[in-house]
Amino acid sequence: MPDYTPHTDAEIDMMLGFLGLDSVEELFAAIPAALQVSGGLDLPQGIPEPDVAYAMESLAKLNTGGASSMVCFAGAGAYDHEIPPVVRALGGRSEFVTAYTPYQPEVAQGVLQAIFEYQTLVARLAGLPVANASLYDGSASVVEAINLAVSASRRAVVHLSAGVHPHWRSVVKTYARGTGHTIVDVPLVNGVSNFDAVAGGEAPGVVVVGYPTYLGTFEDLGDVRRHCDETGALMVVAADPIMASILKTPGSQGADVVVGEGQSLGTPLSYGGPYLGLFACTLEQVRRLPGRLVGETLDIEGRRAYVTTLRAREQDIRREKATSNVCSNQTLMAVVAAIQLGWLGTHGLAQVATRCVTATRYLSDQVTAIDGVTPLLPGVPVARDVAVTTPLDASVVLDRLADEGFLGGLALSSLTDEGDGSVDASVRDRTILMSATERRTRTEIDALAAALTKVVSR
Amino acid sequence: MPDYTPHTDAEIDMMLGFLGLDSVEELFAAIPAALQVSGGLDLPQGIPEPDVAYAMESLAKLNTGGASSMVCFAGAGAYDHEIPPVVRALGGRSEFVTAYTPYQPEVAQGVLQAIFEYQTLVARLAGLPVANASLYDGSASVVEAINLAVSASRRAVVHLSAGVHPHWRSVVKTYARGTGHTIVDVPLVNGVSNFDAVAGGEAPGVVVVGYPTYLGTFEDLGDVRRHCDETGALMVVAADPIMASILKTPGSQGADVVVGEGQSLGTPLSYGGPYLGLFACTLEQVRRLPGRLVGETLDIEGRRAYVTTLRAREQDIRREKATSNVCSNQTLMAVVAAIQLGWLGTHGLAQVATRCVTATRYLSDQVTAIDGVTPLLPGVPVARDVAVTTPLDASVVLDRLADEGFLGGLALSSLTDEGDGSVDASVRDRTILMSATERRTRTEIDALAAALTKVVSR
Amino acid sequence: MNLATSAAPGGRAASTPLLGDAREPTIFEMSVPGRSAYQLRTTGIPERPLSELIPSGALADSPVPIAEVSERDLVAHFTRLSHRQFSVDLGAYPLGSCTMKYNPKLCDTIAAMPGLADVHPGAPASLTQGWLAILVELEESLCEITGMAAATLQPSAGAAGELTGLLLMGAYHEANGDRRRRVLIPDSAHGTNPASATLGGYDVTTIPTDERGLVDLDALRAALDTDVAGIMLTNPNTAGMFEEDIAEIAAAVHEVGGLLYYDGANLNAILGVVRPGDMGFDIIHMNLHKTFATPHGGGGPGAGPVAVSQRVADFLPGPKAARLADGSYGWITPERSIGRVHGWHGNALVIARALTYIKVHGGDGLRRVSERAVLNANWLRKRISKNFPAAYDRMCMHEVVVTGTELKRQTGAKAIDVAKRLLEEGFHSPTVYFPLIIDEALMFEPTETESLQTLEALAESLDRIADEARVAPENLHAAPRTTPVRRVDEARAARTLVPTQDARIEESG
Amino acid sequence: MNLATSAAPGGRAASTPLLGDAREPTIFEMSVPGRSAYQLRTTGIPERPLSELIPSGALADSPVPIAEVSERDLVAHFTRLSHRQFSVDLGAYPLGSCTMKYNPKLCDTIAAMPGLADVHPGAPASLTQGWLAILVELEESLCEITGMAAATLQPSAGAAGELTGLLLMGAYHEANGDRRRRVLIPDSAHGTNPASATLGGYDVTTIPTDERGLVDLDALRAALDTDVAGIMLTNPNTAGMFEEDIAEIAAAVHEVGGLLYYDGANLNAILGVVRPGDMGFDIIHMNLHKTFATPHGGGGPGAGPVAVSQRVADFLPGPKAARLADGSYGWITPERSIGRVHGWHGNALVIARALTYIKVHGGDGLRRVSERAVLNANWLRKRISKNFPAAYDRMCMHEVVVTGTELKRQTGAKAIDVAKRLLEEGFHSPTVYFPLIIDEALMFEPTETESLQTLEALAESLDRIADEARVAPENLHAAPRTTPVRRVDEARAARTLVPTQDARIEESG
Ligand SMILES: Cc1ncc(COP(=O)(O)O)c(C=O)c1O
Ligand SMILES: Cc1ncc(COP(=O)(O)O)c(C=O)c1O
Repeated sequence: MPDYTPHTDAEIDMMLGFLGLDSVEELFAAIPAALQVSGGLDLPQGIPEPDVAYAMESLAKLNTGGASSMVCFAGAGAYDHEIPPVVRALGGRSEFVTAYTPYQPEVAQGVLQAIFEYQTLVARLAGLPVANASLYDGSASVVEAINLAVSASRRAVVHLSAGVHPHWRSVVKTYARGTGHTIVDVPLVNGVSNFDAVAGGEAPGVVVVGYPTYLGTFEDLGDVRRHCDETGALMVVAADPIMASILKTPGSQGADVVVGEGQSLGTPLSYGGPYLGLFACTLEQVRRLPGRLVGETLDIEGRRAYVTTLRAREQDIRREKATSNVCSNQTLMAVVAAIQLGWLGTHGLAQVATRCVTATRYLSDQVTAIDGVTPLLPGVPVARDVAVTTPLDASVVLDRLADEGFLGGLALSSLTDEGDGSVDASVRDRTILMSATERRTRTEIDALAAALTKVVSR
Repeated sequence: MPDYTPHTDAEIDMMLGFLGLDSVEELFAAIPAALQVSGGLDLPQGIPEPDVAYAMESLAKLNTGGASSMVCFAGAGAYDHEIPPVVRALGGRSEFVTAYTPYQPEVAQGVLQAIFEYQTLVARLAGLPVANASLYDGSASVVEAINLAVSASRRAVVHLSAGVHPHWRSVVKTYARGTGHTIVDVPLVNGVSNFDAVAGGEAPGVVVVGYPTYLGTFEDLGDVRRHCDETGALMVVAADPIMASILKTPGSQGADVVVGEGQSLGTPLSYGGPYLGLFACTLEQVRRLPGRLVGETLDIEGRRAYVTTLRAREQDIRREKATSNVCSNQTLMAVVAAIQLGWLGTHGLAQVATRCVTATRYLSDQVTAIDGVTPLLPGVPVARDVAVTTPLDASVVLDRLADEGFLGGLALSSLTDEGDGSVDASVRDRTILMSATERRTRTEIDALAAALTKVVSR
Repeated sequence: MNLATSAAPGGRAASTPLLGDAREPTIFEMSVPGRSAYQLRTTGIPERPLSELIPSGALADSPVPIAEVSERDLVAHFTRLSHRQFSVDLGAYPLGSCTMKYNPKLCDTIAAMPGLADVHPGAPASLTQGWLAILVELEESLCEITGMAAATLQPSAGAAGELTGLLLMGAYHEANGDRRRRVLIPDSAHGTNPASATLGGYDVTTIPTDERGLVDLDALRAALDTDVAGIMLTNPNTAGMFEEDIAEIAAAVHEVGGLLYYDGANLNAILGVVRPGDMGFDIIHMNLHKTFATPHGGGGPGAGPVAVSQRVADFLPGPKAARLADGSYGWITPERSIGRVHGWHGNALVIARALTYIKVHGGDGLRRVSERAVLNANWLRKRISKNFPAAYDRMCMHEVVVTGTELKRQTGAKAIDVAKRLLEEGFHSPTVYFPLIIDEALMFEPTETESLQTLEALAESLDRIADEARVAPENLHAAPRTTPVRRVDEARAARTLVPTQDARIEESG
Repeated sequence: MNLATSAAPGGRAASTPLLGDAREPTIFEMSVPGRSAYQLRTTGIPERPLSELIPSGALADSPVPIAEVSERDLVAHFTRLSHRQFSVDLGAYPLGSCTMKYNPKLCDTIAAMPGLADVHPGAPASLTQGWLAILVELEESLCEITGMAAATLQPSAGAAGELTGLLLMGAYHEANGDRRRRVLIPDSAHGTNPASATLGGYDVTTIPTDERGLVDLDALRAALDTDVAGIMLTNPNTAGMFEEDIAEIAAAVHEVGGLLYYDGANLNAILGVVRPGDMGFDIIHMNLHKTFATPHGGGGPGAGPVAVSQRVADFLPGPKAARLADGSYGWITPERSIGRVHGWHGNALVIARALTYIKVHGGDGLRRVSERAVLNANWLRKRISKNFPAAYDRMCMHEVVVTGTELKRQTGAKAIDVAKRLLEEGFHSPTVYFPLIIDEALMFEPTETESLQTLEALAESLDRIADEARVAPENLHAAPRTTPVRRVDEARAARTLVPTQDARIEESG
């Protein structure tokens, strides 16, 4: 049974001989015999690659809801964007794919420079001077931003807006079990954080808002900054990188830390991962930055060179005093993001953003024209995502739309917990979060609206 | 409308200004105005890449007979072999894909060395000392072999066995319109060339046989060599490279030139092209070799290096006196063949060959066990392909098998002309050429047999 | 010419090492206003001014500047960058603690299948039965491999798994009404362990390593009390040694009510040989990217599933994929779940790769992987011991830490010099100066996919380097000399921080 | 150690230019008996001894030796070889007459789609309607682009197209009861033209080029008689000049009953600007790999469709894909077809790429391609004219031939020295010493995908080289110095022919 090891029997014998051993088993002599596995692992027999490919393909076929088989109107932080063959080809180059952390910069200028370009782009989108080399995903970036801000403000109370993605809020709360931070939920009113609702409590060290919120609405970042200034908190903005290209940057509006989910920048939907955690901050906070940072420098001959820098923040040097525990990050996705952004360019990215806005609005207009279907937040401008309420249970509606070939969006009830401060409890079960990217056509949207009309009139 | 040119309007103006021109049209001033296209080409408007991808995918979906949708029992010189992800990944590396003929060896050692390795492998399979860097396909290789042999023997009569692929024989005849060679068809009797049938004619300068024949039968190469010796002809063997790995090499049995179709060596079915023409010959004939040849040498510092050699045979140097007119060949397929053979290795290739033989035999046994289905050549050993005769018209049988999800083989009537010397006219319309590669499973073959039983008993 | 000649021409390939020079412009330097590469689908959706759709205060005056390049220049740039990057696919990468094995290309193909890659993570279970089956099958396989009862696949990497594990530890104790504040960690541990412990809310007590290279059992016993939530161990540890006293350690920790956490980064040593669960561990994270052959992507992504024993299972993050009573797959949340640790379900495509790898190998094949990884490490250990003696000179597991102390004393050549000089020989450097407890540490992990010939060539290179250190140490200090750049000025990078193109432009402007 | 240290270790990356050394072992040197990489499907087909199935005389005693390597070493070997190869994706490749433009990656994706790549060429028309539609649509597009009536897609490359065209010429005359033995070919023509003419059964009469760089009209007229089957022209010709007298030429050739053959290798100059059919040509081959963006694959594959005017259409090779009366697609064979010129239907995947490219561009886009190709060539022509004057100093088309005569006279530096030195500058060399009629020819074809900045950098490099030739000509003779190997001994390669590994082993053994 061939595998990926090169050892021939003769070589194994030769190697054992060199070590003075009689058998491979003797290599494990240090392991108490009583603990060793006897009789082998209870796993299916290994099978050749083509058989495995066939098995995995068979499983893949059961994923009938994939964006290549159904028209995708699901968003909520994970979007069906165009990823052109050129980005796939470049991002798949094995030098990028099969390297590891650039510990030896002399032979890692490829990844280092790509990350330097990525950092530049993330910093520009954030409107801040520094970005790191990536974190796991949007949720991890929010967690790290809170940790940074608590450390900077020396106050462990976090005002967490309900406009932040519900899953990310869950993750924040999970991790707060360890750090002990106090997470205070800030409800939304008409899609905007209502800080009055949490006034009077302990002053926050951190305020976190979504931009746009996960419901597609717009916070007034000036107001958020004022709330921060009043309380002395750091301002953390969880921004969508596509929308960021056409909006005023959070940095220019006072954000101290900007985070986000970078999946939209060239990474496929991937059933949720690997994604890409974006992270940018002010220069003041750079020594608290989590994760890796690439900086430009010179080599001993004066050639421009790149290297990971300010390493003293990191776990391998600072151990229990590190700014974060992150080691492996999502470098490949960051490299891909640099490539995808290079492909889009200034105007392409703005074009994608504009199309997402107009397509989502067109979608919203078409479906809310259906009898019984209304916007969750009538009259509130939304972009990127839009929540619509139907007369039926959302999951029933989505199931029926699936029968017609549409992944019609996500049920708010599947995203949020009961009592979530972002949505009125009375409509939560009947609300669907939808999104249309630059890939959605008018024909597709019109067809969805027609299908939805049928579904709700049944 | 973005395309692949980098020119901005400002740059175009700048460039025109540098040239002292006012408009792009003036670039074409040398072309008589009366001849110039007016009103543009009558082609559809250009459309963006994703739209084109969609259009091409839609067309691809109409190819319901593809090996990824139907179980493929078609062979006849084009086979459904395993091409593993590793071979696709390496063969797709853009350095190999986007280079051209290694005119500057200092920056083309990659392709040159890969071709050197390919030549070594082809030469070994042929049992001859020299192989070239590839020709277009099997048919082109036969044509070139005949040209070489006519030039060497100085006799323009060609004994062309009916065991050679029928399409290749057609191609030979088409090209003979130019060279004026006399092509004499040698019929098969029981799957073996019957040279007696052509005895008495002008002595041939070339004898060409298939090995195995396109019907899967085995010539006695010793007999062929004797026929050549008697007539002073050069012996050309069109060999299958997969079978070659387990058979005595044609070279060791006296072949002067060995050619073949290399598609089986890592190239997908590709609806017939690009494929790979294999070509090997004796050292005596090397100065008559068509196409490119890579040789090993040294650079000025004594490092091992590769370069195209004996270039004086080629059209760019010798023009009308060249050994061939070939310029672009199928280098990428040759590089891929070297990779695929490296992946298979000695034992893997032999294993593939063995499996093809046993699977085709198992297939033959199963289908000829069906009432009314008989081997075209009862009792004659076959490998690679097998011809079976059914009670019905072959294309009707194949259509019905397609309904059951099988590409059941090729109708001999679609491959051969009437009166073809390889098959008895009375059964030609009812005969199917089938093949089972190493990818065919017992389950698949049994299912085909079941389907065929149904079809012929209807 | 009015042409800005400072603009970096995309079509000039001089930065390719193939052509011997070494500078590649940044994509920003190649940018020319008005150029573009993107092409988007025709949608037919009516255009509307953004000002009608977006609150006016929010809209920027002009889009954020990215770069404006042609597709051709984009391709040239990133292809050339790729030529400036060492990788497993180019040669041996014996970077200890990282398991830089060859990763089958099959896994890339699987991860790229539209039926896996194009699936939205929020699609309902009914439309993603294939994915759920993959998650369940991998969970079950990992439990069998580790001897555990249940697992979460959410954590994105090893460190995330550690933190998850520590939160589980906390939840477990809390459920017992127990608040414990200390976690024990050996001094040889990877930096992520103490960093995670801090984030998990614990104080770290460091346990020294004894002269065998193992946990000092007495020190451990002395540190144990009922304030100890648990211990984090890597076994084999980062010195490549198997903690032979693991049964005693487990008993001692369990006796005070603590849990044992297994840092599974080194799982490649023991597949099918010994299982953490059988050793007495309660919680383990695995680095799928190391053991189960996900390529490392230049620094990530990975995946760090956490498997646990029965008594911790109820606390696992949720939702979790599960086989339901009717045979279909769905999502369940463990009763006392600590909550989500990932925005969705974890690094799903990495998970699919790992399952692919496990399916090809089966149980026997996985054991063979470990056998050969250990065989390679030991062969190398012995082969290079003359110049580079192992820190602990006896049988090691899948990696070996050697020390350059003696070489440095004799010649002045430091571990880093050896590492840099080795690059010129065609090998990636080992991990240097880790674990911290070993002086002039060079940590080699050859992995099972390197051949004896490669190991021999590596050993010969090391011999050559050691000889050279004796006669011409300046060669080592000067190394590497053949790479696209030579030693970089790390101090300058930290002193004059240039983290973006814009920082540079400001600086020089 | 009993280990054969001469065996080449697969894991050693020293041959990567990234690491500055330059030797890559062959795969045979890396081979170790017993090693393997292949994995085949489980089939369940009963094994049987080959001796039962194959005539005993035919069976070999042992399989033909290939190489025995692990997947890991296979990957390392070919990845390293790829690093030793210049390509369009790395930088500008202004190789005249070859149209080395950037090829969109989209075309690779299309060509890899299972619905195209996995289709057996013998599958019946009913199961391959998509493919037939592609063939028909490309034929129609090419006819519109060239102004012709019908085409065959069978020829595999330009040269095969030429020969096909010449056979068509013969068939046409023959059908008119005419046997003509001569074909006229300008002295500037590509070598394939005369070589094809010979294979087509013709004697070649060479027509000189006049001082304008065009066909010498008087000489042409003098050569014409009723034994002339036709003339083969490239227009623009290989000197990059448009044959302005084409109408006169066409009239003269047609007058004696000859046909005009158009070598379409240079079609990139005239897309949407002028059509060969409108110029009076009867037969044209196209190099899809040049004009319609198939990557050149290190030397191939290409595709060389031949389009013809109405009066030649009946002779085209068959079978041909066609739209049938019922709207479906099927195969037809032209009435007086010369027969097949390909084993199947031509290089189908190249055809699919070309159609993809044409669909993206549309008519306007194709014209833009030519405009910009011609603009680039002329800009470069003028920009470098001081040191490298054009052979014919007026407006050129998509490529320009410059001459190094003066430079050689002044400095001794030859065209080849300039070409080799240019490699060090990060550019592929132009075509040298072609066309043969121009002394010290350097033929630059920048193509439309290179930017002004790249052209300027190329020009600066050429200036630098010319300056260097004057002060330090030895630098040029010594070039290239930074490549994986330096100038190779071509004479030795021909003298001591080593075309295979086995030839080498015998030699040194
Ligand atoms: C021993 C050990 N533990 C933990 C980790 C952290 O794993 P990750 O990088 O996946 O976060 C590593 C990674 O290098 C490691 O080697
Ligand atoms: C002018 C000209 N004609 C014909 C050819 C032959 O084309 P191919 O290489 O496709 O056979 C070429 C190719 O280089 C060419 O440049």
